[in-house]
Amino acid sequence: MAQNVLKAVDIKKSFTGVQALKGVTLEIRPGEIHCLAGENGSGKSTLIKVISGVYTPEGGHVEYDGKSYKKITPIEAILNGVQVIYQDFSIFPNLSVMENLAFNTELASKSKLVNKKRMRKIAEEAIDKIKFEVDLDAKVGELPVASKQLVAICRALMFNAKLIIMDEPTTALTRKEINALFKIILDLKAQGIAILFVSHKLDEVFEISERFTILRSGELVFKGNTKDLDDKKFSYYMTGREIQIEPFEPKLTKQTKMLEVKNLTLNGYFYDVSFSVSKGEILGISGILGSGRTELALSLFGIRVVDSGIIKINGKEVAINSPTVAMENGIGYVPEDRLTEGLFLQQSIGDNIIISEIDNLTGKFGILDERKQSEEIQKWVKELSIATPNPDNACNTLSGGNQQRVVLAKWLARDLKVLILNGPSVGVDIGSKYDIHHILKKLADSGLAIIIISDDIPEVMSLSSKILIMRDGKISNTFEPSETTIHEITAQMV
Amino acid sequence: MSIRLKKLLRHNEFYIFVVILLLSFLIQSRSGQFYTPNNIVDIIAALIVPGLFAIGAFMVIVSGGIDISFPALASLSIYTTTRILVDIDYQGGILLPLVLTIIFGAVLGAVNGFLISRFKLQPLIVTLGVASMFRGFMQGVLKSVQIAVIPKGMSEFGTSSLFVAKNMETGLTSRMPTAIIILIITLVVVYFILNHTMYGRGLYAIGGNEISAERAGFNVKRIKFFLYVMVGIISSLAGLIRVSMMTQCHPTNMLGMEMMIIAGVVLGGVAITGGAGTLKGCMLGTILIIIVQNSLILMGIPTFWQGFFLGMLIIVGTGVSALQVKRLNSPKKGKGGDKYA
Amino acid sequence: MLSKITNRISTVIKNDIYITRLIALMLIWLVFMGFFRFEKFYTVINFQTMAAQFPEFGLMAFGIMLCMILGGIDLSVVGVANFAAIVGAITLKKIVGVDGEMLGIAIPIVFIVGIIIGAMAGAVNGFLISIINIPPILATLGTFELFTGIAIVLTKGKAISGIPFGFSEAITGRLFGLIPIQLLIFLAMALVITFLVTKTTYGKKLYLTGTNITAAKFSGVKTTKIIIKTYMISGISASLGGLIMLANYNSARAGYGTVYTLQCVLIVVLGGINPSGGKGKISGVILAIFVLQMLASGLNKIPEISSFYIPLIWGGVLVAVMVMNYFTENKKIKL
Amino acid sequence: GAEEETKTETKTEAKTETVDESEWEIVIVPKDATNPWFVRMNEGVEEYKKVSGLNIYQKGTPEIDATLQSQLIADLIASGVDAICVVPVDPASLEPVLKQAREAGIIVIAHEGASLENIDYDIEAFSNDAYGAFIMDNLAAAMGEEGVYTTMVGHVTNASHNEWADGGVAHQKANYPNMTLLEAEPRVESEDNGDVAYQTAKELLKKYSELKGIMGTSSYDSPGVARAIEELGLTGKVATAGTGLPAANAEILKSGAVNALTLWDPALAGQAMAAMAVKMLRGEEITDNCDLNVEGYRNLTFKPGSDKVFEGQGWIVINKENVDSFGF
Ligand SMILES: Nc1ncnc2c1ncn2[C@@H]1O[C@H](COP(=O)(O)OP(=O)(O)OP(=O)(O)O)[C@@H](O)[C@H]1O
Ligand SMILES: Nc1ncnc2c1ncn2[C@@H]1O[C@H](COP(=O)(O)OP(=O)(O)OP(=O)(O)O)[C@@H](O)[C@H]1O
Ligand SMILES: [Mg+2]
Ligand SMILES: [Mg+2]
Repeated sequence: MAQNVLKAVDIKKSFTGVQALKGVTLEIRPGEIHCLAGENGSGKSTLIKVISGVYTPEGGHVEYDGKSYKKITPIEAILNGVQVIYQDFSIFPNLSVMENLAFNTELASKSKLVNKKRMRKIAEEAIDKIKFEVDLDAKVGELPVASKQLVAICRALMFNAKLIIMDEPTTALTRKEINALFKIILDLKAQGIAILFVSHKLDEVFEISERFTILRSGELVFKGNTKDLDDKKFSYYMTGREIQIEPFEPKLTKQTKMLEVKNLTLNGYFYDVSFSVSKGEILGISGILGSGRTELALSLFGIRVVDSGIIKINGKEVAINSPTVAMENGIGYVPEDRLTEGLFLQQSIGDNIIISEIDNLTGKFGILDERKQSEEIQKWVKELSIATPNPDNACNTLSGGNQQRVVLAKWLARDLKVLILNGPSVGVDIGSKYDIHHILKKLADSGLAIIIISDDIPEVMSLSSKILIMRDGKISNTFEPSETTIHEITAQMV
Repeated sequence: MSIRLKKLLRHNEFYIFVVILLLSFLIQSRSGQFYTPNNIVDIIAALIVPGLFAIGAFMVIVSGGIDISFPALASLSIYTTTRILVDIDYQGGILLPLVLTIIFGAVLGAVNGFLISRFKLQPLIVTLGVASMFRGFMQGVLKSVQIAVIPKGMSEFGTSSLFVAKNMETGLTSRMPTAIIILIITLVVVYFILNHTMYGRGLYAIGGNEISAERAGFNVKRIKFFLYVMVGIISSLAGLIRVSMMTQCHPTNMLGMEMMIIAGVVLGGVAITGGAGTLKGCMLGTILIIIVQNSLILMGIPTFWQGFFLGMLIIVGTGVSALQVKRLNSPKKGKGGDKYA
Repeated sequence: MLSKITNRISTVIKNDIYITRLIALMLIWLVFMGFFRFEKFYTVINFQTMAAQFPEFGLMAFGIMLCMILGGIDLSVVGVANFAAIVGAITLKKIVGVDGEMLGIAIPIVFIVGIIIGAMAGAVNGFLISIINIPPILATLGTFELFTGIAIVLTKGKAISGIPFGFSEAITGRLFGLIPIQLLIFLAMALVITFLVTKTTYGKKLYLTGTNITAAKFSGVKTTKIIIKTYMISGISASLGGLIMLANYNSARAGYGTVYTLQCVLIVVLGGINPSGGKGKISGVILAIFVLQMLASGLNKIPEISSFYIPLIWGGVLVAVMVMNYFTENKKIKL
Repeated sequence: GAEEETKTETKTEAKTETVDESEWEIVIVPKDATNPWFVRMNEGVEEYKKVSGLNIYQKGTPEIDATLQSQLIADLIASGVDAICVVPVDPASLEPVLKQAREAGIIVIAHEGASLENIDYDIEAFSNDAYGAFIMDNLAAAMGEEGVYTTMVGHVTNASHNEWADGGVAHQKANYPNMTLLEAEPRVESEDNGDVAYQTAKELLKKYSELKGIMGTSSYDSPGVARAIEELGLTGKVATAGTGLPAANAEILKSGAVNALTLWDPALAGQAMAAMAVKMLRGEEITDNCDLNVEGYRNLTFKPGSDKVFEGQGWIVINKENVDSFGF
C-alpha cells in the first residue's frame, strides 16, 4: 500500500474569490525527484502549503505512508518526514546559524531546555552534509542570500526526512551553487529520500527531475515521466500556448549613447566600471552574487552614491545622488526583490502603477485628476495584460508574474530614457517570462535604453545585444551574444 | 584581544554603560553625592519596581510585540489583593499576598495573552484597550480608593531591609529593601528562560520571524499566551513591591509609567521591532532612566527644567543608538559586501 | 440627488466594516439615551455643547491619525497644543489692551503664531524620525517631555491667565447663534486633511509610504519629505487644538489635557486606522470622535453611573471591535 | 441665543414661585474622585442629601484634569442643572464655562476658588494664603523656627498647591526671620505621587545637607517625605508638615516623622457648598456673617475687600494626640 511517500488526493482549496486548487492529485514515490511545474498562480505553493499542514484543504485528503489525513498540523507533517524549504527560506535572521539549524530537531525531540553542545553538534553535522562552510555563531541575517538558502537547505537535510519539498530553491543561487545543490539532491535520492521541486528555470528542471506534475489554473494537466516531455510540450502544458523564443536583434542600430559611465567606483563593491548603452540597445550584465552587479544598479539609480567616476545621460554629465535625481534624468529601476522593494502589496494595483508618475497626474492646484489616473491605469493594465478583474484590487491578489508586470508598468508610465532591471524574471513562469521579454524588446525598439542584470544566462543571451560579465567588482569580460555560448559565459563568471 | 574589543564596540550595551559612567561622574562632580554607599543603595532600591516592569516589557518587545497595559494590570491586581486582605483583616505574613498577586497577575495577563494569541490581534491595540478596561474596572466597578493602611505582612515586607548603608560623612543611611531579592530572582529566572530554554529561544524566534517560527514547529500561540501570563505575573510582583514599600495602596499612581519603561528598554539597545536585545541591555537602559529621574536635583537642575532634561535624554539617548544602528547598516567600506564564503 | 447620497452611504457601509460598526455603536447609544435621558440629551444646547467640546482633542486625533497611516505615531500632540496655546496667550496679552482694542488683528496673528509653533514642533518630530531614525513612539514621547518642559520653563508652571476675554469670546461664540466656532475650525481642518489625503499626490504618497517605505524610496518618493510634512501637519492640527483650548479655558498651562494623548490614540485605532500603517479613513476617525463625545456627555447626564466606566466601556468596545473584525475577516477567507 | 433666554426666564419664574424643591438638581464637582480627600467630600454630600431629601450628588471626572472638569461642567449646563458647586482643578481655566453657567441661570458656588470671577460665591475653609501660612506655622514649630526649608507641590502646574506654597513662603518671610527658603530648589514636585515625593525628598536631603524642613501641599507630599526622613536616619533632625487626612497618616504622626498635619474636613466643605446653593435656590438673602448650619461654617464672613469670597473657620490641626478622634 505504502508505495507512495505521499499522496495528495483531489485537493481543493480556495481564497477570497479564487479557487486556487480545483481537485489536484499528486503522488510522490520514495526516492524520486519530482518536479511540480505551472505558471504563476497555478496553485503550486498552495498545494505545498496543504501538504505541509500550513493550509487546511476544503476537499480531498493527504496520505503519508498510507495514513490518511483530512487535516494536518505543520509539526505532524514534519513528524511524517516532510520538510519544506520555502521560497523565503523561513529563517530567523536575528539568530545564529547554529540555532537556525538546530531548532527543528530540538523541537521535534520535544526538548525543553537549550543544550548548546548538542545544538552545535547537530549544526555541524548539518553543514557537513553539503560541505557548507559557515561560522555557526554568525547571525543569519548578516549572511549573503545564497548562504541563507544553504542554511535552509541544510536544515531540511539534517532531518530524517522522507520527502523534501523545495519551492524555487535555485532562485538566489549561482550556477556553481546550483551544481552543488544538484549533487546533494542526487545524493539524497541515493539515500531513498524523495524530492519535490518547484522551479521556473527550465534547464534545471529538465536536468534533475524524473517525473513531472504540471498544474494550470489549479488543475492537473500533466502527470508523467520527464522523458515523455520536451521543451515545447512542456511550455505548452504550462501555458496552453505555443512559445517560440527568438534572440534579440536591435532595430535601431548605432544610435546615440543614452547612458555612459566612466571609471565608476563604489569602494568595497565595484571599481573602475565603464560602459555605455545606446538607444534601442539592451545591455546584459551578469555575474555571481557579490560581484557588485546589484550595487552598480543601485548606484545608477541613486540609492547608493558612488565614490568616484562619471555618469553621463544623453551626453550630459549628472551627479546622481538620490532616486529623485535619477528619475528626473529618465532612469527607472526594477528592483531585485519585488515584494519588499518594488511593490506596495496591500495597496491597489492601480496605485502601484501610478506612484512613480503621480506628480504628473494632477489637474489644477495640484489636485489629483481621477480621470487621468484611471485612464493611465487602464492603459497599462491593458498594455501589459495584467490579469486582474479590477485594478482597485490589492496588489497581493496577483501572482508573481503579474506582480512583475505591475512593477514594469510603474516605470513605463514614466517617460524613461534608461530602464534598469535587476532580475527581470525572478520567480516568473515561462509564459510570463516570454511576455516580459517580448515587452522589453518592443520597448528597446521604440527607443529605450535597457540594462538587465541577471544570472539566468539563457535569458541574458536571448535578450541582450551586448553582455558584460562582472567579477569581484570589475568588468571582466564583454561579449556579443552571437559570438559566444552559454558555456563560455558561465565559465567566465566564476 | 582586539577582536574582543571590536565585538564590545559593536554592542549597544557598551555605549549605555559608558553613558551611565559619564553621567555618574557628572553627578558626582556636581554634588559629591553619587558614589556614596547610601546613594548607590538608593538607586538600586529605586530600580526594583521599574526594573521588574522593564523585564516584562523587554520580553514582550523581544517577541515582536509591545505591552502598554502593565501598569494598569499591576494596579488592578495589587488593588484587588490589598482590598481583599484588608477586608478579611488579614494578619499573616507576605506569603498569601504574594500568592494572590501572582494569581491575579496570571489571570489578567491571560486576558492579554488570549486576545493576542487566539485572535492574532496587534498587541499595541489589545493592550491599549485592555489597559483602559482594567483601569475602568478598578475605578468603576471596584470603586477603588486609596488604602492607607495595608496588611502588616505587606508593610513589614516592604520596609524590611537586608542591610543598611551609611554615608560616614553625612551620617545619612539607606536601607537595601528585602524586595531586591524578588528582582534578582526574576532576573535570574528570566535570563535562564530566555537563554537556556526552547521557550525563551522561541520568543526570540517569533520576534525574528513569526511565520518561520510556526513552520519550524514552535507553538506560537502557546508561547505568546504564556508570555503575557508571565508578564502579568512579573508586573503584579512589581505592584506588590511598590505598595508594600510605600505601605499604602494608591490605585492609580503607577499608571503612566509605561512609556518611560519602554523608553528605557529601547535605550538599552532592544530593537523595538523585536527579535534582538539582551536582558543586560534592558537593565542598563532602565538604570540610566532611573538615575536621570532620580538625580536631577542632585545635579542641581531646578524643578522647572526637569521635564526639558528628561525629554532631551530620551531624544539624545535613543538618537545616539539609532544613529549607531544606521551606521552599522550602512555599507562598510573595504569589506566584500555580499560575498559568499 | 438623495438617492445618490443613500447609494453612496450604502456602498460605504458595505465597503467599510469599521465605519458600519461605529455607526451601529452610535445608534445604540443614541437609542439608549433616548430611552433613559431623552429630555436631557436631546436638546439643542446639549448638541451645541458637545460640538464645542470635541474639536480640541479631535484636532489632536487627526494628527495622530496621519502619523499612524504613515506607520508611526505622534505622542507629542498634547505637548504641542499646550506649547502653542501658551505662546498664543503671551502674544495675545502683548497685543491686546485690557479693553480689547486690536482684537481684530490679534486673532489672526495668534493663529499664525500658533500654527508656526505647531509646524516647527512637527518638523522636529519629523527630523528625529526620518533623519535620525528614532522610532516614532520614542521620538515623540521625548519631544512631548521636551515641549512640555519648555512650556513649564516659559511659564514657571503657572497658568497664563488674565487674557483679554475677547479671544475666548470670539472662538467660543456661535455662528448664527447656533453653530459653535470651535466646530467650524474642526470642520475646516477635517476638510483640509480629507482634501490632502484623498485629492492630492501627498495623500497617495502618505498611504504608500505607510505601506512599504522601502518600495516608496525605490519608486522615487521623497520619503523623508513625506515624513516631515506629515508630522508638521500633525503639529499644526495639534496647535489648532491648543488654540481652541486657549479659548475654551481662557487660559493656558503646560499641564492641560494630559488625558488626551491616550484618548486620541484610542479614537484613532477605533476609527479603523491600522497602527502598522497604510490603512484607514478619516471618516472613521471622525465617527470615533463623535462616539466618544456622545458617550462621555451622555454618561455625565446619568449621575448613577460613575464616569469611571468610560475607560471600561471604551477599552471594551475597542477589544470587542477587534475581535469582531477577526471573525468577519476569517469568514471571508473561508468563503 | 433665544433658546437660552427663554430658559433663563422660565428658571427665574420657577425660582420665585418655587414649591417643588425635589425638582432641583444640585451637583458637586470635585477635582477628581480617587483622591481620599474627595471620597470624604462625597461622604459629606451623601449625608447632606439624606438629611435634606434634595437631589444633590457629587460627580467627578475619571482623571484629575482641568480640561475634563471644564467639559463636565459644560455637560451639566447642557442638562440644565440648577446649581453647580465646584472645587476647581485650575480656577483660571473654568472662567469661560462658569460664565456660561451663570448666563444660563445656574447658581455657581466654588470652594478653593477664591480667584474666580464668574461665580455667585466662593466658600473657603480659610483663604489659600492663610492655609499656606498655617502649614508654615506647623513647619516652623517643628523646625524650632530656624533653618533652611523648601516647598513641595503636586505639580508646578497645580494652582492651589502653588498658592498655598506661596502663602507659606510669604508667611515665613514676615514672621520667621531665622528661616530661609532653599534658593537652589525653592519648589519641588511630587507629581501627586507618594513614591515620587519620597524619592525627591531623599535627593534633596542628600544634596542639601543644610535642609531642615520640607513644606508639603498635596496630601501625598508629607507622608512621602516622612518616609524619606525616617529612612535616611534623620528623624528629629528634619521636619515636614503638610496636608493629609487623619486615617491615612495616623502612623507617621504617631511615629513622630510628621509633627502635625493641617486640613479642613472635606465632608463639611461639601456640605457647606450644598447648603449655600440651597439657600440661594430658596431665594434667601446672603449676607455677611451668614450661617450655613454646617460645623465650621456657622459664621461666614466676607474676605476683606471681597463680596463673593466667604471665609469660615473649618480648619483642623491633627497631631499624634488627636489623630484617632476624627473618625475619617
Ligand atoms: N493567501 C491567499 N489568499 C488569497 N489568494 C491566494 C492566497 N494564496 C494564493 N492565492 C491565490 O491562489 C492562486 C494559486 O496561488 P499559488 O500560490 O498556489 O500559485 P503558484 O503556483 O505558487 O504561483 P507562483 O508560481 O507565482 O508561485 C493564485 O491565484 C493566488 O492569487
Ligand atoms: N494573503 C494573500 N492574499 C492574497 N493573495 C495572496 C496572499 N498570499 C499570497 N497571495 C498570492 O498568491 C500567489 C502565490 O503566493 P506565494 O506566496 O506562493 O507566492 P510566490 O510563490 O512567492 O510567488 P512567485 O513564485 O511568483 O514568486 C502570489 O501571487 C501572492 O500574491
Ligand atoms: Mg508560489
Ligand atoms: Mg513561487
